Amino acid sequence: MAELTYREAVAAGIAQEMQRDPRVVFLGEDVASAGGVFKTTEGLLQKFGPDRVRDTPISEQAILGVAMGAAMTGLRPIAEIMFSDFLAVCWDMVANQIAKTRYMTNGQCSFPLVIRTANGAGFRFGAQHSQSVESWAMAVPGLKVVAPSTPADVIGLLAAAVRDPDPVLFFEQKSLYATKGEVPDGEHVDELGKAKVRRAGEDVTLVALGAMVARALEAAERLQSENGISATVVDLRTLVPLDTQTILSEVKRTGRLVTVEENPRLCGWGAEVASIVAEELFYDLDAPIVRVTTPHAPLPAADNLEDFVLPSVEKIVDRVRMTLG
Amino acid sequence: MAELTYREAVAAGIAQEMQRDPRVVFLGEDVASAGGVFKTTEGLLQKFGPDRVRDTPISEQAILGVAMGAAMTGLRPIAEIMFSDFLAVCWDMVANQIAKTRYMTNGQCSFPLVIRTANGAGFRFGAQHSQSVESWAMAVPGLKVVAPSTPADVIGLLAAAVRDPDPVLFFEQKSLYATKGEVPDGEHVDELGKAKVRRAGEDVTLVALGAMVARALEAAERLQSENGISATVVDLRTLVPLDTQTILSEVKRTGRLVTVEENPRLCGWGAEVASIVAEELFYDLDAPIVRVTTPHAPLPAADNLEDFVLPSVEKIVDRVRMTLG
Amino acid sequence: MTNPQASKPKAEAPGPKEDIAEAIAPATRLKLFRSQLEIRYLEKRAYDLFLQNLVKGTSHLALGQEAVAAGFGVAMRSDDYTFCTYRGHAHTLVRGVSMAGILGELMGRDCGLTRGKGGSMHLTSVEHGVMGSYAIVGAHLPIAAGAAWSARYRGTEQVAVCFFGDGATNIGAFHEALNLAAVWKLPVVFVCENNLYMEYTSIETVTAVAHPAADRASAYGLEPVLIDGNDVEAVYRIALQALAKARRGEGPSLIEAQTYRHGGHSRADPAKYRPRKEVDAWLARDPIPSYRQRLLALGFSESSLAEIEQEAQRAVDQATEQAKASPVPPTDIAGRDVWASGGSEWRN
Amino acid sequence: MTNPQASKPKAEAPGPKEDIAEAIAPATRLKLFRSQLEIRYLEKRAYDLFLQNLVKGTSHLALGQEAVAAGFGVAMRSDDYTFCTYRGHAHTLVRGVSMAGILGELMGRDCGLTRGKGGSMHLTSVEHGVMGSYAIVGAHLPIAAGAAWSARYRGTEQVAVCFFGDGATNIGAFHEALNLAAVWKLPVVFVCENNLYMEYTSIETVTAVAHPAADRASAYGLEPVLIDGNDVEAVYRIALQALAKARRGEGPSLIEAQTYRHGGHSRADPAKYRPRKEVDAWLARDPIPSYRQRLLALGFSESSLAEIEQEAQRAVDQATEQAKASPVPPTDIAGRDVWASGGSEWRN
Ligand SMILES: Cc1ncc(C[n+]2csc(CCOP(=O)(O)OP(=O)(O)O)c2C)c(N)n1
Ligand SMILES: Cc1ncc(C[n+]2csc(CCOP(=O)(O)OP(=O)(O)O)c2C)c(N)n1
Ligand SMILES: [Mg+2]
Ligand SMILES: [Mg+2]
Repeated sequence: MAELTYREAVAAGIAQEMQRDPRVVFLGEDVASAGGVFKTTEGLLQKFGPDRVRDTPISEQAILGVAMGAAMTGLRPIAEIMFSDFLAVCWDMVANQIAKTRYMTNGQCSFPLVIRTANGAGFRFGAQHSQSVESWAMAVPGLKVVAPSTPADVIGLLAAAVRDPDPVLFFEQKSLYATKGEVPDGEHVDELGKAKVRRAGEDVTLVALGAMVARALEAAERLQSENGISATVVDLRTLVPLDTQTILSEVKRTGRLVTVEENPRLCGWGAEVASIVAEELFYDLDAPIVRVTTPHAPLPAADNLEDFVLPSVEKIVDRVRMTLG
Repeated sequence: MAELTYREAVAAGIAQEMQRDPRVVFLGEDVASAGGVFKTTEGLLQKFGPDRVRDTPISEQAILGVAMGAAMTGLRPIAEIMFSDFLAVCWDMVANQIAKTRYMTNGQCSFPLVIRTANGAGFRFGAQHSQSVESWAMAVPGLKVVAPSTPADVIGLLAAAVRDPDPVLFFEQKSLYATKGEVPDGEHVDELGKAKVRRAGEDVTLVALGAMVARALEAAERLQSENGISATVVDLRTLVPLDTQTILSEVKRTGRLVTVEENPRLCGWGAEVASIVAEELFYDLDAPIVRVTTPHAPLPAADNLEDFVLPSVEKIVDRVRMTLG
Repeated sequence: MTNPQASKPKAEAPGPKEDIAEAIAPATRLKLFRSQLEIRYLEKRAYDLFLQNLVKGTSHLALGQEAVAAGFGVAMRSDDYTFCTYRGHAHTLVRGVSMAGILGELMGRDCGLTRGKGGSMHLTSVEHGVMGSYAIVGAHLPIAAGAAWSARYRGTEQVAVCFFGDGATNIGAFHEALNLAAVWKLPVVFVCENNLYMEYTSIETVTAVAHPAADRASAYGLEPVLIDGNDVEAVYRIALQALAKARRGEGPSLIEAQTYRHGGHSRADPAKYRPRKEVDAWLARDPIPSYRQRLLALGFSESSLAEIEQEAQRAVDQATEQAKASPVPPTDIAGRDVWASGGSEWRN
Repeated sequence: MTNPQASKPKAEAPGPKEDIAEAIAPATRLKLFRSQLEIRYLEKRAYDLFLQNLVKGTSHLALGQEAVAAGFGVAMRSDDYTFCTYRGHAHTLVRGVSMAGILGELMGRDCGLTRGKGGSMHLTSVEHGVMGSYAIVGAHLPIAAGAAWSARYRGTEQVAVCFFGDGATNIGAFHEALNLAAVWKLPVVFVCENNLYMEYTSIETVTAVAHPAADRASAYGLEPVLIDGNDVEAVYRIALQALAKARRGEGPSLIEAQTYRHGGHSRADPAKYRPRKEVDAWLARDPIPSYRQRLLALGFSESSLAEIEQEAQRAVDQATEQAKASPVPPTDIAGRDVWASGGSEWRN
């Protein structure tokens, strides 16, 4: 077991897959010579050469269009969209082209491609560089959606995404890039569509994603020590396919659900999870379903304001306490 | 009271507002000389001249960018995006620029603009021309979201949208264009953020939008006559601001909620409504919350396939019956 | 009909043009003739079927523009890629796709190319290199560039040919695709069919330059290429040139073919926005009768041409019957093929 | 220093250029000098504050590029509109915006232009015509065109000036904005500051033409304009021309100003990807010392220039103190101004 940062795990995961499969190519802005603006792709150009690791112009529609065309003709591209906010400038490629063309062609074409992107807040970058938009992707049929919370998951889920025959949106939470964690030695491949119970508890289930997993865990510790409340924490890891089995079995056991979402409130993934639980576990619930989200507003840049709006450990703790009356 | 089609109501609504306020200008593809590809804007060029009614190139980013720049400097533009699917090609303008700039500038700029678009299925146009994407807009803080279901609401809500100081996404359900309805004589202005109870009932609340309102009403009639089930039908009319008062009071009264959504399942507006009700009316609910949606898949083109996937009156009736055990 | 001759059809304004070259083989000429006829008859049939309410949804015909698809179709290698628009029946057919597959798709029948799932705007036949029809203007230009990138990476010498309209030259994806394809020297041929109109609006009223594609070529370091898109041999020659250039690794081409659609934008459109004189002038330049004339002048026999006409018509008739006889697709396929697994499950 | 002279600085490659013209008034020259200095000192201070961990988030300095903002700032009418990028401190300052408002914004203080809500990438001061700074490359080009449309519609003769980088010329929004502005003949001036790099990648490696803006002008029916962006008077003159043209109703201009940033792309970037020789060559062409030299040669006194330098420095010092003294914004503003009502409610 080596310890890597989440940032290093990105390059390690890409390298593992490029090594294995010559069809894997990688493109994006500043990803080759510069090693990525988040330094997530350092060394890849040196290792795999300029035919496989390519800098592009600032042309997000072209980046994803080219990835799509390459995927449908035999390659397995990984495309980087520098900040997830910029998915908006190429949303047609994501939502209308890549997501739908397999279906529209009745399965004649495959789109084994991965779109990696830096997601989320925490750097005081303001409203156009801090969004969590994984729910945008979840709302579009035909996309798989992944959001790892640990370095090991970065490698394992990235490998699974690259090997998956369908298009995967891979959300790297930028506030996690500097975090460290153990990663398995040798090749590491995980599975899409499996949530992980990061902490087992009895009284309430917290369902979280990305950077919110650590906060949910910290909240759970506080609840335990301060209130004797025992919380399960589920790390969703993938939104599509959604591991409803794990969600339902944990919520059934605990009778209570709190989602912890970095995204703004309306139509976030937590709403979907809530609607599933409200339908399928109606008779097992002991309390209202609660969602902790960023307020439904753009993100402010100033440090105190940004900290104020994101779901904090305090906020999570408070809301869970309320749920338990 | 005159009878107009939903289609005619669009031109009538735009004309009413252009007549009233010289700051209102209108632009889009084929909207001027041709009167719109759905014939929703016929006669406007003749009435208001080429300075106020403008054909554009196929440049959706420019259409919305120009509308935004004009709005922030004193005009009140109405921009047409021909099919709502094409919002994807200008999603950055919608989600990152228009929605956020008031907030980012601490209120220095206002964006009194309306983006009209033809939304939804029913014409066998296939996956890239049939989507219901109002939930995409709902997920973005800073946008108001309107989706009328009758000709009168087209005029009244369009007028309210044009007069609103904030950006409004105005979804015209294209399957409704040919439908007819009474509209008030003289100037007609409605209010954003108010749902309407289209049918009052006691046993279950159906919450619907756009073209699904008529289906929910038909389902309610069938339930009444075939099963003696009395259903309330709420027409949301606006998603943002969301009339939670009406939703909550109706669901509280009936104890049951079924949403009827044309959009694909994941993260649809019904999920948000469900999550609100699951939190705030937990102790008033008598049955699981059920969502009737289009399956989470792209839309097929063939007529029998398209009919098969859209929420039908039968499907709604079935699901409501199940809810009532 | 003997010596090849280095013709330079670049930057040629459309106009009557006789004896453009002698180098095209007789068999190829007949192919060019046949291909145009097949498109013409198939599209006319599609229109008839629409009038009979058998074509559901929309459809966008290319009547009058046959020469572009035909010229390229005959020039392309069988493993080259085609990317087309909603107005893509012609470009699909010329790659050898079955007429019944096309008509069946328009009619929403099970024999359709995608069993009715895609519809008329999304004709696709990967086994024939038709990598899809795209209904959002401009999107397929970068996608075609990607296929070209892949071909070069895999060392196959395949070329991607991407057809689009004049209106598509004003959308952002056009710009991004052209620049990237030029910088990466990709084997892709961008073919702009300038039929003077977008949907109902004339291109000149919304475009800053007279030739929406050719006048932009220099912005991507490319040579301007403007051809008579109603002259099937001019199209064929330029296609050969551009394909060869791409195969030699010399990068993309951007070709503007001037042409005209005889009918409306889509089945809903009576096309009244076009001046009668303009329509008449272009009808007089119909690519098919003029090519027939030329072939006769070149010594092809009336009977050989008539035979081709009859064969093409028979093929369309047969395909029509086949498509009419096909059932509608079973509804269970509506939930299939979202994923490579064949299904559409989003949960476990 | 007397007679105006019809200079034609178009299509001039950068290079040393003496006595470019005699027409600029002494007071204007001093303004151009002062404006550049204010930018320089302010941006240097921003960098110091970042080193002291007082500037939070990111920031993108334009050290070395001062002449472009200064030349335009002095040439613009007070009611003209500015649209700039994340690298927009300079363009904001030259419109008369307070230094404390800018530094405060960078530091996340309540005195910031948007009280910390926008941050360094979104400086805005509507009262000074600064209609925002946009952090998604290319987006503000169509927005600026819209402001220009509005100005013309309202009959105000205002012009919108839109600044962006070389990298922005490859994104779709650039293309759409330029075409629409040209077709509608809008009073907008597009200013591309070509500093040779995007973030860490050199523009020439990803662009099909040598001059990413100038070589594209003809694609929009515009004249190519290439100027030395380190020569503040060249910038000033071209700005006057383009603004006048726009006000006369003759439509947009696209100007490529060649320049260089002295530092990295953003505060995180040591800019090691640039060859030392290239950096040195451009440092030797620093717009400020060279303009100082020119002013001395033109007869301005050393003391008059030194006084301006001192004043500029003092202004920056004062603004720094003011911003440091400002409290952080109250957290309740985080929920304000989503809507014109002042609030952020999405439900009733
Ligand atoms: C992004 C986008 N905007 C608008 C449309 C609607 N639309 C479909 S075809 C068309 C006209 C296209 O004109 P052109 O590119 O000249 O092709 P043609 O139809 O003439 O072959 C338009 C505006 C679309 N499909 N996609
Ligand atoms: C659409 C989009 N893609 C990528 C980025 C990330 N990004 C920010 S600045 C920048 C480089 C811009 O280069 P240029 O236009 O030359 O301007 P400069 O920074 O040199 O002033 C990039 C790639 C972005 N903000 N928006
Ligand atoms: Mg056309
Ligand atoms: Mg630059």
